[in-house]
Amino acid sequence: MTTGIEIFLLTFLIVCAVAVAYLKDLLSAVIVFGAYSLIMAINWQMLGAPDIAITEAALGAGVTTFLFIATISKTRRSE
Amino acid sequence: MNLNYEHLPVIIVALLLLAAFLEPIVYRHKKSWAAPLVIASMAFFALSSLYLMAAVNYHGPFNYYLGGWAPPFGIELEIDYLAVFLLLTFSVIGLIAIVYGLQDLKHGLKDEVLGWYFTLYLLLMASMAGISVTNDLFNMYVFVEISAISACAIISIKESRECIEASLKYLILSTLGSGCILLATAMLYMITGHLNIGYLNDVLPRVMSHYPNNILISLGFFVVGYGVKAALFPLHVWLPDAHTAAPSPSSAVLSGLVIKVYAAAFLKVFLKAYPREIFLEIPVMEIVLFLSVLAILYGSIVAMVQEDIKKMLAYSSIAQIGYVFLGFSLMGQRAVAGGLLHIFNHAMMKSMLFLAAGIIIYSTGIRRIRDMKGLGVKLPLTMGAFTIGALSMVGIPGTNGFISKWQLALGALDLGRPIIVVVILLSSLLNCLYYMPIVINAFFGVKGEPELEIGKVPGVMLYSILFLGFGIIFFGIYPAPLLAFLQKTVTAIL
Amino acid sequence: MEDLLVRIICRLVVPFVQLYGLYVITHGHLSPGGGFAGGAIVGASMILFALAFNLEAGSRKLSHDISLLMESGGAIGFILAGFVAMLLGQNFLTNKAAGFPLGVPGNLFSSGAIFFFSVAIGFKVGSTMCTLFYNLIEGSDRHRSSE
Amino acid sequence: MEVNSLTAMAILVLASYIFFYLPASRLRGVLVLIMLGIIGYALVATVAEMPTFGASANPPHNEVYQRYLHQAVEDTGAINAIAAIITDYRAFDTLGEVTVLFTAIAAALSNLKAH
Repeated sequence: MTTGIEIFLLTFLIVCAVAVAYLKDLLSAVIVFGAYSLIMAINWQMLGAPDIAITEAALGAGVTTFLFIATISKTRRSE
Repeated sequence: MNLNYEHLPVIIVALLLLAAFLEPIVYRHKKSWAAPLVIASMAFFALSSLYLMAAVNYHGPFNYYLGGWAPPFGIELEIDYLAVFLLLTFSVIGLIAIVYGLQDLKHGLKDEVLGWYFTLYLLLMASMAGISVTNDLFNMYVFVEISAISACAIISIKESRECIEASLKYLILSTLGSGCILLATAMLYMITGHLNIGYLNDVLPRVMSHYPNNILISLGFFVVGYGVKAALFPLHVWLPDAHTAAPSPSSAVLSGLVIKVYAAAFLKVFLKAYPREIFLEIPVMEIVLFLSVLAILYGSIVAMVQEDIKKMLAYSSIAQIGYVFLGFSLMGQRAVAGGLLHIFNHAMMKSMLFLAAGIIIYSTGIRRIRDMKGLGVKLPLTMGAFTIGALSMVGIPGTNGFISKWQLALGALDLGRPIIVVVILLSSLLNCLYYMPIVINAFFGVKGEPELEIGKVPGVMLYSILFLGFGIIFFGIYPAPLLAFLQKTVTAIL
Repeated sequence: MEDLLVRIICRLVVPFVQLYGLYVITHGHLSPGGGFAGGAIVGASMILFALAFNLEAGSRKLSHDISLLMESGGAIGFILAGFVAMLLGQNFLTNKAAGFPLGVPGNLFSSGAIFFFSVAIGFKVGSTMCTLFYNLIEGSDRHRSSE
Repeated sequence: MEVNSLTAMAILVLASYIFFYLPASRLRGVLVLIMLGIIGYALVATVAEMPTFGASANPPHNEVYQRYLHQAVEDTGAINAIAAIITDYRAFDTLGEVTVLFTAIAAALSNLKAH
């Protein structure tokens, strides 16, 4: 069943998700969102879905962050 | 080699996608070939839909297994009467709108964006064809997603502020709708283990007593998801802005076809995937019926006070999609046939009206209804076609709008709901109140202002709306074959 | 960005990232991964390169025309492979029954069309990421210079 | 859930939807909270009812699952069953996903070029 590490990861996931919504500085929000994706990837791996884990790590933590940063560079940094 | 007509539906989708992928390359290297490529693909789509309709009408519906994997394992396309009916509607109206659009878009769009517009248009058409033929819920979701993104993009492609605002609003709401659809699909998979619509229909009655909440919530999510996308009454907020701001051919396609495809997907999911017993226990359809009645009244009333002609047409679309949902949610034979017929008829009428409004805007720059006095003398053919469309919207006998309203009213009477007939009559009266002043002003209004500059109307634009006007009259006078076909469609669904 | 350390590290890391991306793409049918994940990794490596150096250096490695061509090409290849099965008398996107050689399971060149599909998807996804990033950054550069 | 509670819920949700047109105020905030509470309750009720996570008697563990796990190598030659599913059994979906990406690119580029 649920082990300590899983509880820790899930708690951290929720904290990240809430933080993304609350942060006023968009650049920090993007970085926190990257962390969220990374933890999500670890979660996928622990649930036995390595394919999704790799894709989540590459897309969620990597490319999405880059694209968000590029978008922020075109617009304003704060909300 | 063994290429018979059974491969045609997948060839349609694949070739439209192929043309869409080729379009950016072609536009970059050989600009003059881009427009013929779009027209050729759309013409192929229209011709093969016509052929498919004939084939299905003659040989009966058939299924197609993608990758050769039979249903529970792979994806299945089901080409039944409903699918070919939808394919034909989408392809013909789509072809006419893009033929019209070639002129209008050169005028309204930047040169470098035109190639991307063609790409997005073809993707939109491919996704609509996909939604019509697929028999797999997840596959349907994938196509819904494609059509949502491409529909947003063909709104925002025009260089103006309100386009961006409108399409952003549309994008947010439509993504919400996609999310609801995905969640509902996942819930159904969770409790049945199938994604194929036929298998769902088999398994759901068995698991209904185990998971009542799942089924209930998935129904709710499907109503909200497809309701947002089809602009069902309380979820319509994005529609007026989006359909007003878009370029005219986009408005015609969005209002005439794109909201209908979601209504058709709603029909597929609710009447084909869910077993009938569920609606006896859970009155979801009653709620949808109530909402569609509200939509009809609300759309008609708000359309009356609009000043911008495209905005008026957009609000009128909200009322008209209400008719479609009204027919579907009554769940009677004739009512569903009426709803389906209204998909076809309204696609013709509304595309024609939007394209006519596009001609008016193209040649005179007038958008406000008040300024249209005396326009009938300057643009006789355009305003004549507009008049036909307006009469059809009101539901004057002899136009196709009358036939579908008549079918809906008869369908409501079959089920013993005379109050629906009152609503339809009331709405026709309201339609009359806001369409007729335009027509009367245009032909008999006294010109108060200085002379207008009337630009030359390109022939292609005029011919396309005249063709649609001819179609409206034709199907108003001779609806028998279409009604017979719809009878078969409905018997197969219900 | 003009940072020597970042540049050197980037120059060292990018080839390995790309190699890993290609590995993930080509071994999609043998190990976790596949076209989507591998393509994203390759695309991310290109973005990393453009971030560490500058846009010109990035677009020298992968010009706009090529990227557009790859993007459409990947998707077109996917559809054409589906049509091949149809020409061989089977349904669209058929693999085994259409006579694609399955090979020995476990070998790199096995499982017929799946290998080809993975590569096509990888091309498509990788170039998509690059194109999107370049265009976003490019637009902002133009925007800034006009101000 | 009972039929009456569904109808009541739908009416409540619709009513609060109409109140969204009110200007931002305390009343609207309370209505939003009530609506979110209802939706949250419904979702929690659904999740509570779902089959146990990972149990072998779950509905998705049917003949499709059996076939995918046990015959994938024979059917497609791919050792990775997931690759077999996404690029062979359900390859049409993958074509759709690729198209979604292409659509996103087309949408983004057309917007960037237009403005």
